[in-house]
Amino acid sequence: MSATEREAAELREKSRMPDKAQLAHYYHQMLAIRRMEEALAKAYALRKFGGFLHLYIGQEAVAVGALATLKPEDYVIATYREHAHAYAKGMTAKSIIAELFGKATGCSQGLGGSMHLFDASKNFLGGYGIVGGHIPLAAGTAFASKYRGDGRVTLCFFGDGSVPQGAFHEGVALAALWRLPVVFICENNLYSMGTPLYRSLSVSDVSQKALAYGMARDRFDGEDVVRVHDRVAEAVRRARNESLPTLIEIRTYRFRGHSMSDAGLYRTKEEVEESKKRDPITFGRELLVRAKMDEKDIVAIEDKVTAEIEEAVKFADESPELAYERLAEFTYKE
Amino acid sequence: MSATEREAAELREKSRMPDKAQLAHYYHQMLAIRRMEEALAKAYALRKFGGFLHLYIGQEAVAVGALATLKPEDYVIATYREHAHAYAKGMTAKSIIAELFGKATGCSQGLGGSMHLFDASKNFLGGYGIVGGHIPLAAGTAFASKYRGDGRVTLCFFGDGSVPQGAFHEGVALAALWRLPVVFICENNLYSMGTPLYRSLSVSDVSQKALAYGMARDRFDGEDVVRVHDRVAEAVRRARNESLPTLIEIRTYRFRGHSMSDAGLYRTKEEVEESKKRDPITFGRELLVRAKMDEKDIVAIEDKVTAEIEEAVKFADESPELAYERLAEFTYKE
Amino acid sequence: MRTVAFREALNEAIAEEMEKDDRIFLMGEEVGHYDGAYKVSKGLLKRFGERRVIDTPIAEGGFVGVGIGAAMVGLRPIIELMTWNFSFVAADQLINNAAKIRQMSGGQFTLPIVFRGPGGSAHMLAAQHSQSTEALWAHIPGLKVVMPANPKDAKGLLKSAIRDNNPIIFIEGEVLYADQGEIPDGEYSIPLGVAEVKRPGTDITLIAWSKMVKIALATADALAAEGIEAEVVDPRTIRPLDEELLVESVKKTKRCLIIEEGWPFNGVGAEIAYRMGRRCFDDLDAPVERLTGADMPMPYNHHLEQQCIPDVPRAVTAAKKLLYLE
Amino acid sequence: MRTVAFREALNEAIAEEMEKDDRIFLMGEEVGHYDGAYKVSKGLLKRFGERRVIDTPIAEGGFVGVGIGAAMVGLRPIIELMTWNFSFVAADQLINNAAKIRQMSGGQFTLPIVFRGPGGSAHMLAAQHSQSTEALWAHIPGLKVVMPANPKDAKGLLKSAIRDNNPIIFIEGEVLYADQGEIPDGEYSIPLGVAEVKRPGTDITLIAWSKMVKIALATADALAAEGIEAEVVDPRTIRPLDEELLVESVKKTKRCLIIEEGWPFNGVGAEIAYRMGRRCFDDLDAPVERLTGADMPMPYNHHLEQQCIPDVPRAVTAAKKLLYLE
Ligand SMILES: Cc1ncc(C[n+]2csc(CCOP(=O)(O)OP(=O)(O)O)c2C)c(N)n1
Ligand SMILES: Cc1ncc(C[n+]2csc(CCOP(=O)(O)OP(=O)(O)O)c2C)c(N)n1
Ligand SMILES: [Mg+2]
Ligand SMILES: [Mg+2]
Repeated sequence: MSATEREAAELREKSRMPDKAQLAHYYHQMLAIRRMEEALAKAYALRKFGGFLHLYIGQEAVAVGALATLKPEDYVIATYREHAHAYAKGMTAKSIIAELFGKATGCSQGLGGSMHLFDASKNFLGGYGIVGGHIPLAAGTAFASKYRGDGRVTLCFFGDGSVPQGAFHEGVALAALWRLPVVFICENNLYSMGTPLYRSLSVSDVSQKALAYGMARDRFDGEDVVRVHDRVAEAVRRARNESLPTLIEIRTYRFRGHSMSDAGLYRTKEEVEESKKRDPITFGRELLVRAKMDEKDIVAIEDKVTAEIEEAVKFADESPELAYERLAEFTYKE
Repeated sequence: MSATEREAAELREKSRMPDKAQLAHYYHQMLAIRRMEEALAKAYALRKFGGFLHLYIGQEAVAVGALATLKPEDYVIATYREHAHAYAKGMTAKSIIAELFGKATGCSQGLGGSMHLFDASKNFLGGYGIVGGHIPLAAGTAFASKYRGDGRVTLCFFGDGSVPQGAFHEGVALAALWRLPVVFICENNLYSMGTPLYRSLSVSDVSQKALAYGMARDRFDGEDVVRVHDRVAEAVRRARNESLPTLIEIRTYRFRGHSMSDAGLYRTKEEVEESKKRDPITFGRELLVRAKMDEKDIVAIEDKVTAEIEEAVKFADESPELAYERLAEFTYKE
Repeated sequence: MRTVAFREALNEAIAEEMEKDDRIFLMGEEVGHYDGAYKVSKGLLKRFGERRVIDTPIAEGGFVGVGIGAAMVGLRPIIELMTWNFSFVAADQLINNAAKIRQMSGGQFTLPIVFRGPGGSAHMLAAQHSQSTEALWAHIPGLKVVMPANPKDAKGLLKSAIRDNNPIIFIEGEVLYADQGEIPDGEYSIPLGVAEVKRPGTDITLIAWSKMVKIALATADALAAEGIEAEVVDPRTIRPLDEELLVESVKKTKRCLIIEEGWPFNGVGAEIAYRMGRRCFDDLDAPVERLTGADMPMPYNHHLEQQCIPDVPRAVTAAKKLLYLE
Repeated sequence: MRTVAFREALNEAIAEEMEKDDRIFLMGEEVGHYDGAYKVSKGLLKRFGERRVIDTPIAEGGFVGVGIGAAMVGLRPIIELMTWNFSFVAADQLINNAAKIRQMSGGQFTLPIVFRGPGGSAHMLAAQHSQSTEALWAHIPGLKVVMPANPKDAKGLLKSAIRDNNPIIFIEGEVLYADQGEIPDGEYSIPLGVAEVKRPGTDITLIAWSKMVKIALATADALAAEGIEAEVVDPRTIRPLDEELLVESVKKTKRCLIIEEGWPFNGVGAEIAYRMGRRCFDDLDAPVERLTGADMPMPYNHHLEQQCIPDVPRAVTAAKKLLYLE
């Protein structure tokens, strides 16, 4: 590399590095998601609610970095492991925690729960419980955007486990065929429940699937929120400007079990501990330090997050439940 | 190319060229399939039977060449366009035509019809009417072979139209993951009903799908029965000896409509006529001529075929139908 | 009044609604360039263009899902299944997404979407291509199930279905497409959930829908020749079911025969029979009876096939048995 | 007699049959290395090895199809669906292949295959994870549907299912897995299609299966405290249905309440009610009644959820109403 080349690269790197406010925003979001889920885990242990609870802890940089590329009118759709995506799309911890507590003030009025967060006003199109089943829906919202010419982009999140599903194939293939403005993001955390990648996919590189569809692809590690943002931004740009889909594989790791009932015997303690060295939140804080944010300003963010989550839990605790009499109206629209 | 190289190539070419008896066998089979289907078309026009009738005319070299690679104990499974595969697997024109006539002497006792030919004794595992739905079954029979270590190979035929189906993806992916002894043969006749390939697949090279599964692949034109045999033989060998699946795309063309009710307005007359210049049966006869078979021996084959089909039609005509009272026993096994 | 074929009536309904509302599009296999496998969409591609009449690959789960996604964000898709036999590959989309998204989202997302296509047996199409699926879909809360019996109902009901804000399963009898019938000249629609007395009578109620209405009417004719006045009631919409009109008829005639093409076990007729048995317990002079399709996969052979589908002779016999005349 | 949990009873059935017959294998998501999502297959991988206990990717349509193909050529697969909620992505395989191949092939291929897994609601799993699917599968000729209510039935019925030569839908109540119950010490099996009187009585018949049997028994207890003797009959196999034993009971008690967790429209209870209404027309003192799950997708909120599932107080009320006591 020549001196000028190096200089240019550094410049690029710098211009790529977001400003302090943006980094603070990332940090706030990632930390709020982490604290929110920790609060949820605690409440679950106290039996404040039941059902499945799938924590996103360890993967926060993916949702936060990816969703930072979007405009408010863009669509996001995700799996049952979607607390983070909901929050990063602008939904409040209040409406999310209240939903998990089954309250009428929850984003889905307590009817959806952890796996089915929805917010029409934020264009968050929901969390879905059938592995792969929401992928064709993402092609559908992107189809609608193209149909209307509204310039919106759809971001669709799913796990490595949904790649073997027929719905993945059909949804992605239609998006490629019809050149729909959608970005498919596979959060490859190396396991689907207790099944390691090599027992569910014959080719471990998920992004390679894009070759079969003649689709743009990308693949990278997801612990750096800035990297996630920049790489996803490229795909979002491709969707928005060229109406072309992209398949992105982001390698990540969940620190906790698949759900609260998972003993996690399929991974070694060492593997999990090793992965924690790449904690996206530690890294996010490090970025603030590197950007020379004062320690006390960082702590201020952290305090704000603590207060935000505490307040949200209180709000959820004190919220009412929906009356059974009102239920029927949710099945059919008059 | 040096002289020795050229000599070696010629030798290879020669050793590749089957003997006269084998060529005669191919020609017999292809012609019998053609005549059988022509007889069926005629009977259909005379309303001797109803339902859908999907003719294979134009594609005969594929089924005949491919199935010639198999041992009797190997499994074959196909779509609703499967008269040829049934015949080439050793089923008689009698049992096939009788089936289409709905007779008790038909291979499926008149319960399956054109789309559901079955013959357990020939290891012909059926024709299926749901596009793509039989592909996982092929993975299943191959799974059974591997489970038992019986050394059998499964050949699975399907059209280009089934590639977008989820069942294709799931069946092929499992075969790749579990290294099953199966050969997936996509008979790409460029259309699924009235839909040309480019409106159903974003990548016109179907064999490219194999990349996504890390699977061996092949792709070639299917009008030459010898080529089909040799290339499929390679995949069968891979399945039998290495227990590895292959995805083969064979380019072909159906001379007739999708089914009898199809007016075929989506293809130009020129295109259809042009394709008939690559009639596998003309080519099969040509191979006999080149192999210096006497014209009268060739005609003898043709006469034999005519007699075979006439006799089969007569047999089917005169066969009885199943009694309604016996039907229930076919729903459940006691 | 004009006389049109069943398929034309459907075509008119789609065209008229598409004309008025750009949010409506038609999507499915062969709906465009091929003019529809059963020609229901004939001319629509030419008229509305490729943006609004969209040919799909053979991927029902995929494009049913695309329709659901599009409906969530405000479009009003009409999704054609080439036949309902192929809907099972999209069952998860219909059951777990279409039927549930409104409820799971706390009412935030409604799904104005019609899934339509031919259903029931035709002629020697064998087991995989001869299925009546209404009983399955009607089991699912969140879905509505509509099954017109003649051109007038077909057009009127399809218009209501397209304007409805819920996912609709619209099943067209495959053998009805060529049927001719009178339809009103101007704009009209028929509300969902409203049954119709197709022929008034006093002695026995025959309940039938879709192509079985023809069997019921012919049965009524045959019975009339013997002095028995059968009332033929067509629910038209399976779900929501117009229970009141059915009850009214059965309370009047005191006898009820349900004629349905589908399989018996947990069929639509079971639900109707249960409801009639319950609501008309003190009125019935005989138990509610059902004449259903045979309890087996459809055989290919034509004679066997015909014996698996309710027909007039068997319906007449069943009716007479109910009247203790046989 | 030994006391074992429902899941252990199932585990024993699988293990004992696998021990005897090498053609049997167990396949599904997490059945092997994870010991089963609900631990039904605990220890089986260790005992039988990876050849016979096979973990799959999340591709139900794919591995259900693999099972069908393997069964066609002589193996005897047990396919675990992690829950029946996920079976809809495999609906086409179950309906169009498993149920029809025997008939379409003119009886040449039989399918000795068991599809099993947990069904019904559990606790705040919301709409996509709380479904009773028995009504759907029982509609399909070619399939059998089995739903044990206690450990003894679970083991005995699963053994029969594994030995049966037809495709079996075997649905295990998700909330029953931890239930303890006595089972015979030695080898035994319970034939499919045979109902059982779970508690004899004279005044009213309560028909219930799977987890609803517990509700029915508790209801009978509550009624007994008021001097009403309810007979609880568990069909155990939904299809084929032991109609005779149900009829016998209803003819005796003259009153029938069906308690089912599933949705009402075309539910299994509709079929049973129709049959009882027909067979016991002259015996019934009141119309057959049903207490079913609410006609809506399951809500997440716990209190709402509980109100959507039949419970003892509502069953008692319904029973008394039938006895004209309320
Ligand atoms: C069709 C279907 N099959 C099975 C399940 C059960 N299940 C829920 S999550 C899960 C694992 C999914 O793993 P992955 O897609 O990698 O996502 P992750 O949980 O790692 O985020 C399974 C098997 C389901 N929900 N849907
Ligand atoms: C799931 C499903 N959808 C639709 C159909 C209707 N259909 C039957 S054949 C066919 C076209 C299939 O084309 P292709 O796979 O290329 O096979 P080819 O007919 O060319 O041999 C269609 C759409 C079906 N049988 N199954
Ligand atoms: Mg994962
Ligand atoms: Mg084709």
